[in-house]
Amino acid sequence: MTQSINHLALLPLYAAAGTAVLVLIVDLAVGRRSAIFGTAAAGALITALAPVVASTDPTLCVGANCSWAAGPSSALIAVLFAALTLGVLGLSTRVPAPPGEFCFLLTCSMTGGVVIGYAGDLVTLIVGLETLTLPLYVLTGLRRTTAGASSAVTFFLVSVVSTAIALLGAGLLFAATGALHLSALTPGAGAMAPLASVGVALIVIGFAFKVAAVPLHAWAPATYDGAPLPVAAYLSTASKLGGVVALAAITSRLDTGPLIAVLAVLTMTVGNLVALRQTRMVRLLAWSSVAQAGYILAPLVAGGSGVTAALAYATFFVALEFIAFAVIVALLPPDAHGGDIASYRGVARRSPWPAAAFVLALSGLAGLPPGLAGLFAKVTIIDTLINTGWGWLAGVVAINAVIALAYYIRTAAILYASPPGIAVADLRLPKLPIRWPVAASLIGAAVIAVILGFAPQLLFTALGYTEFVPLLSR
Amino acid sequence: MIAALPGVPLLLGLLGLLLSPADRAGRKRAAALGVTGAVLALALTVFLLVTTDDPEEIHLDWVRLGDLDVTLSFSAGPAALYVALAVTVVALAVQIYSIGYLHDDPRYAPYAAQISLFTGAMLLVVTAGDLILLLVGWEVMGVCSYLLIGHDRRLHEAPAAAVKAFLVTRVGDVGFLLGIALLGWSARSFRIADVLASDFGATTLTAGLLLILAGVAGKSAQFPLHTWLPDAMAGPTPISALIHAATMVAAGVYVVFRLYPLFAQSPTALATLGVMAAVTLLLGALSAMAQDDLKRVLAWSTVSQIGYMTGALAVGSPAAALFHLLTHAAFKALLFLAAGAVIHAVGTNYLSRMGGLRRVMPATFWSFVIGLGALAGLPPLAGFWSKENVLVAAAHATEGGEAVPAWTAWVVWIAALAGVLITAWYSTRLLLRAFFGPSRAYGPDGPDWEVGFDDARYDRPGVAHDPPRVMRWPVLVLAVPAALLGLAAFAPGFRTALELEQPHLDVAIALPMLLLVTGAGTAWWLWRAVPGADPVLALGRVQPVLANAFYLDAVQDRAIVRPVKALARAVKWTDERVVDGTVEGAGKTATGLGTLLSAAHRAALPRAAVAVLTGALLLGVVAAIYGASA
Amino acid sequence: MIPYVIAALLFGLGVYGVLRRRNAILVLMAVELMLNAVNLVFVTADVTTRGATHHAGAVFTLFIIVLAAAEVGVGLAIVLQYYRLRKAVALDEVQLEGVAE
Amino acid sequence: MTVADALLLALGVVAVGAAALVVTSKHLVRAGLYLVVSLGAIAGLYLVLGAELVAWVQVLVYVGAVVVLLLFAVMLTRAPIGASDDLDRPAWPALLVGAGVGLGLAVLLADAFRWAIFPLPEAGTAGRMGEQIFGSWVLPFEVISILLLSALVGAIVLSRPDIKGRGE
Amino acid sequence: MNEVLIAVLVAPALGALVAALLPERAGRVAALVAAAVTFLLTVVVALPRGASGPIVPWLEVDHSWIPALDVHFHLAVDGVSGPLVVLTGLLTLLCCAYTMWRPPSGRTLMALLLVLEVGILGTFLAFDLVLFFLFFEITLLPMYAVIAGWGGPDRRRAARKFVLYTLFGSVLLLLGVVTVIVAAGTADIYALTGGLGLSRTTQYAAFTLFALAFAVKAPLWPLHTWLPDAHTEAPTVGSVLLAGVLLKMGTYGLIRIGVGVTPTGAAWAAPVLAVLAVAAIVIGALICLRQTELKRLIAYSSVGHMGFVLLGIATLTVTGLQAALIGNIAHGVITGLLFFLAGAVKDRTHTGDLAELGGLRETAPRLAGMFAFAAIASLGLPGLAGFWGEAFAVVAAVQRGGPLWMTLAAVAAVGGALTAAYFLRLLRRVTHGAPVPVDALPVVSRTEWVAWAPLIILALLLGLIPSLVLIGSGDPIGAMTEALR
Repeated sequence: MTQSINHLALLPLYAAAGTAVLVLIVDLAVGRRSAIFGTAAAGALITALAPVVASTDPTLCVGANCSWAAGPSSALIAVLFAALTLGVLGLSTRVPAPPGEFCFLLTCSMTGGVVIGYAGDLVTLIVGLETLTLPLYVLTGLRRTTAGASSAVTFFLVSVVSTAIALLGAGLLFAATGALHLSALTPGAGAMAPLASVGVALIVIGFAFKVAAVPLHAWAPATYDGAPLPVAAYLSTASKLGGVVALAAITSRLDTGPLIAVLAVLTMTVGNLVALRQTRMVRLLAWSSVAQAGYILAPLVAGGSGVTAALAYATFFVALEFIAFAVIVALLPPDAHGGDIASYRGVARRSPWPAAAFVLALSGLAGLPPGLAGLFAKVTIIDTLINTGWGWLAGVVAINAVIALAYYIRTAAILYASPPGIAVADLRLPKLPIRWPVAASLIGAAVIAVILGFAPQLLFTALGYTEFVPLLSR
Repeated sequence: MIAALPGVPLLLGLLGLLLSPADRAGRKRAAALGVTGAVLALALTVFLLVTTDDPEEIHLDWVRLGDLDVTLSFSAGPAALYVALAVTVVALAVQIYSIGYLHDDPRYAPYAAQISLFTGAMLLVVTAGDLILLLVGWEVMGVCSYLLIGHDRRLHEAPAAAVKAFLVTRVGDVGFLLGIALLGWSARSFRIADVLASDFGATTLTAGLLLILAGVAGKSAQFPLHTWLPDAMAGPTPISALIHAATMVAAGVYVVFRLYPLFAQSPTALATLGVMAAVTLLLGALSAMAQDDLKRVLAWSTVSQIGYMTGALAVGSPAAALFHLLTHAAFKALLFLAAGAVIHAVGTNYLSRMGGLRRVMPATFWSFVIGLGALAGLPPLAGFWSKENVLVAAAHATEGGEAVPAWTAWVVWIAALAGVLITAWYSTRLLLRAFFGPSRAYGPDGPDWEVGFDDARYDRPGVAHDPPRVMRWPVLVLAVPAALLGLAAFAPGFRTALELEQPHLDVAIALPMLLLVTGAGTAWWLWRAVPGADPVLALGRVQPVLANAFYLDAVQDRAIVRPVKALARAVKWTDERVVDGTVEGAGKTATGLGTLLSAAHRAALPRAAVAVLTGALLLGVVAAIYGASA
Repeated sequence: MIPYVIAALLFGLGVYGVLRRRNAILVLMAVELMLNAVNLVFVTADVTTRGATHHAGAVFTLFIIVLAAAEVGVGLAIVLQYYRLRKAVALDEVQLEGVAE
Repeated sequence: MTVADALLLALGVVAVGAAALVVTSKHLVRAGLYLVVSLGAIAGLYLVLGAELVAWVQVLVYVGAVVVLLLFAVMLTRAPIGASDDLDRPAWPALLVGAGVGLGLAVLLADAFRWAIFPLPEAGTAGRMGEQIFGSWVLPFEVISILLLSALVGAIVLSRPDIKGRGE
Repeated sequence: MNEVLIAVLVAPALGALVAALLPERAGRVAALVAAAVTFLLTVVVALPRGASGPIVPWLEVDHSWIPALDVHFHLAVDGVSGPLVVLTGLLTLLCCAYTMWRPPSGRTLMALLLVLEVGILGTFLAFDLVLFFLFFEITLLPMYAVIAGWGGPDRRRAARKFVLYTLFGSVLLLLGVVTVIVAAGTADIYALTGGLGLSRTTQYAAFTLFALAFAVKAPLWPLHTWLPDAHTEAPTVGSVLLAGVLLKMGTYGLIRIGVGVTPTGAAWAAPVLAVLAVAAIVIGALICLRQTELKRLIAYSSVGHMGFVLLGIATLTVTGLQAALIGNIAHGVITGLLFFLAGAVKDRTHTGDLAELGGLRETAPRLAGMFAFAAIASLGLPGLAGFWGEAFAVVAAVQRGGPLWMTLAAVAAVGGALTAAYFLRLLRRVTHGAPVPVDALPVVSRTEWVAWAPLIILALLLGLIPSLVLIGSGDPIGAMTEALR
């Protein structure tokens, strides 16, 4: 009973894994930094294109259940992972690591991400998720400082524990229903019902760790702050996206509404409230991304009908969050790391364009114009929540948006404020050259965010969401 | 054509406001504009009076709100035109008079413009054929009154008086607006012709009319909204003559006259009006007895005289009211302008600082004699005829059979008779104190010129003398109607215009004449008995009560002003502490929660592990229960 | 049923160990206990259920073992790096907030 | 109670008992050795349950590799060989949560399966398992190879202090 | 011709972009030109045209934009929105002209004003619920930037309060909008007008959300407390736009969406709304009586005036709604003027404390004259613009009849008297009294004339010819309230 393999369908996986291997070979054979980065970037680009041309037929099937099954959003997810990897590569001009290993680990992680999007069974899903995460432990620990090591330890331990929880959940679910393929997942029957529901809950909790949902979030700020900035950018975008996709795979098939609702409410509220009190830039972004995870989780309460919204929101979010991190990378002096928010005072005068991009990102994260992408993201999830009868959760999201604006706007305003005692007009800051890969990433991300802002339908179409369907009125 | 009557002065007034206030040329231009406006208005009025026999009417659509039409309607019957004539004549006199009176005032230009505006607004009230349009004129008058009262920058009580005048009338206007709204809505139209023709329910009608009466009381200084008028004397004297004696205060009377067909259907409204009139009449007269300020005597007498007009309306004789309105406009404008001349000459308002002016200011003295005589109702001066009409109408109404209840007529009649007595008394006192006896201008410490009591003057007055020509002529011109207007009652054209009855002198005039003589005689006797002393001292302990006008100002202050201020303070406190406090509190709570939560995260890794696993455990338990129940 | 209970107890002990232990290596050991408990569940489930695929639980177990091995490898590397920098392996000192650079 | 049950019970007692010692022992090295015992007992359980290959892999990978790694780590971090008192932190939260998880799961599973008797399946020999893995689970197998590779590279990057990033 | 609707949004947006990119001097000129062009376009847009039916707009464009969210780029203009559109164009132009010759950073400020204009115009023109919400939101951040960048000493706090409070309102709007869309299956405002197809409960829920959202923006007591802080700290042009048109988005929304889309809900909540509106009138006036800061006082007066507008809306009669419309415009013109003048007074005396002001009619007679004019217009003098809205809100309440509405009408009218009280107190403090020294600028500069004269003329003109505003509004409003009759 050998499985038939449709290699055309597996193209994205081949591209991603091939990139990783190729990077390793180039590192060994050539060893030049530019060659390695070039290879990785080209590979990521090809990986980004692969899902577009790949066949969407499922393959590696056992009966009706397939391990590799392209859903409506699989291609988009793969593209996103590849694009984020590309962007992070662009930001990584100053990463304190051997380039070969760095690029290899990053592309390995990308491979994991691509797999998650297509995974058709729990084994593949969890292995993919681990492939996404495991290289990140290493990348986080790349800064050989106490903070770096601490953050790696934190990330690693919490991650391992949550993996164990997820695995236990999978085990219980398997014990209760005997199913490992996503398409075969069913809620347990009879005496097995509690077992199955605990299993599902544990899987959700274990995956929720990846998106840094409260109460599984504590690692995130410390880890982001300790990791090199590009890695932090990757963690808060790609890693989070992986978690969302994995969660969506489960929640779209099994009813987890109340659990997700609890997680979502806790996540957005705690994230926003704590973010109010942050004084360091990276930590602020970290907490804000915790809160954003709450918004992403929210539409998942609606099960299958919420997946599109969650993925759409996640897409808007990663674009904007990436811009924010890219701006920090662009604005930083060579030896600083994140730094106090106060140290960004008046930066807009020195670097108007990155500052403008930062405003775009933060306003988008807050869900306000000019960050139209963020606005539509919020509209999308509120649309879905109300459409599926979760009005109260929409209310919580709305209130949280208000709290969130408080710190977003404070942070954005700092960039335009004058330092104490100096009039803005007299402010003379040294010009900082921005390296071209950083600039390219930033511009690319900003262009994407703007395009998505004005034409969000592009994204919705990619997610297979072409027409608004009111559910309640029926 | 009618529309131009208010339109021209309004336009010229607006133009005048644009003039630069400071420079010399601006002053000339301002004077020219002001006088031109008044002359044009007067010419138009005369032209209309002469040429039109039928009431001229104009209807233009103005604006439509929902199913309510507001129209630009003008209508001017002969009666309205006579009122307009009074207005324009007095306005012209005042404009000319002011050129001299304010000859060294740097803010003359806006002053003149505001008079023009006022004239236009008053003419608008007179000619308006739509309640909303009438309201426009009504309120613009109020604003002009406010601006002009507060004109004198050195008089520290002037701004307060201006505010008071506007606010008290505005309180009345609350009722006026509501009344108009009620009547207009019930009639589905604001056109006066439609409103008069429409059929109201008794309750609606009475409610609407009572509300309108509130506005009338405010504008015409009727009890209990009369308190502003004496204070309004802080304005320049020509303004007192025009606005606070001759025209604006009579506008209330005119409005009741205009809506009289409605009032005639509502005995309750008429009874209210009657009681109001009686109280005001006596209150004004009594208060006038004890004032030391020349202008305040005249102001209280105005209050009292308007009481006669409203009384006449209450007892069913709008014609008498209108007639008295016209004569009063003449003699009271005369009195004020003459008083202005006195004040201009001696530099003080206080009777206790005058005396003996008869010799140095003969023209002014004779003007005063005519004006006061008319005021007291001395035959054959104008006031005699018009007041006689009121008394006759009241006496007639006491016999019943009219719309108004007989008891109201009795009240009005008795009050009016008492008023004759008192008016004669204080008129005599005024004349004697100001023009007879020795001069009291020099106190023990030399000339007693007090800055701040001669409005509109920036240099010390010299020796008292008759006013310059530009001020004298208006006074003299006004003396003519003050003396002779009463005889117009014998002119048939005038009589039919006002629907006045043929005057007939019979025994009924004996009683008022007797009272008049008694009043004047008593005053004279008291003055003679103790030379140099104020006759009012004879009243003893009643005198301060009268001088303070029964302390109604204090009552108003305690009962309304202070509570409102206290309420405002409380509301502001609530708004800042409770309403805004809630908002700020919400923000603070969020920040506090954030601090708390971030403190909770300032911990070592194991705490995180505990949190993760505890969370998993709890959520797992919940899920188990949920799964079991599902 | 007996293996399930054993697995449950093992997992509980693992949790206890993770929370109780201060030494990073001991914590890793406790994590291994948790993973083994999971494995036991899977293997037992092969017996108690008849899934669509035979021996799926056992296969999953194999994957988990490999996964665990990989994680232990990387994890120990991280712990060792931490040790090199801090000369300690006590997790209490790993602060989540306010790390001074 | 069948023989299998008795075996399961006995091995289970050993596994749990050793595990308890792992998490309570005051000797670092001894804890490692107890772990070996516990894992070995679990391997025994796998055998009884018919998962032959899994049992052998367990012995090879866990006992052979993982534990050895752990013990090396103990040595590399220069941990004391004898008893040490600073290994633990206050017990009550751990006890509470640990007991809660353990007992909760036990109750849950026990409630689900009661005393149902299940026939033991045919033994999962290496051949059958291989068939399974390469028949049904090719994809995760491929992916996990990438995972292992990255773990390898990662461990090397972290462990070799001589590889320094150029940016620093 | 319909494309003018798009042009009217594109012109200021382009202007802002160009102004931001060009150097200071050229940027200002570009911004001013853009503002002028936009104003002309708004006039073109809002020229009354004969419409073929009661709810057929004068101009309309409709393109599908985001099918997944059922968002259409649907713009239209009719008699309800037309005057507001022109007012927006005018005030922005005046503010830009005012900023033109005032350093520093005028370019950025003007660019922000133009962005604000895009949002405001969009709000008035949008005929798709989501689009409306989007434009509603566009105004938030630019206004924040205007306050926080060019405001007074406590500007940050005030700006933050403004933006958070109003965002609170607009998220409620989003909830309401989505509730309606989900229930009705369309976001087209014209299709929804009359509340067709919405169940009673949906309407109640949606109207509650709408009312709260717009009440924050309008603002309606007790949701007003952001306004005084924002006005006190905002720069002159910020205050002018804020009071002049930004608040109108709230009342316009309440008419167009609150009443138009959910009439049953509106009818259900009308008494509450009316009571709050009257409370706002009286409370606003009382607070003004005790207020000691010039701009704060004017801000609180806005609370009172908007109370009249909301009272008009709450009556749900055509008269009341039309009164609300003209009240909107009048308040925009007059309060805009007042803020300009208050800014000028503060420029010259460097204080806004009423206790420290006085005698302006001697030191700066022109300014004092205009100030008095604006104050008198604001207190609702008949013949000036402010009268119609206030008087006819009262008339409309009388029209509703019954003890409640009669009481409300009476209290509102008393509130009108109180309004007079505090404005006269203000004039007494500022223009009368002992003079305080003023700066070297007692004369009114040409820039100021340019900015103020149109408003003065409009205040008079609208008072004399209210039909300018109301001419095309009867039919659409009639259609909105159709469901209530």
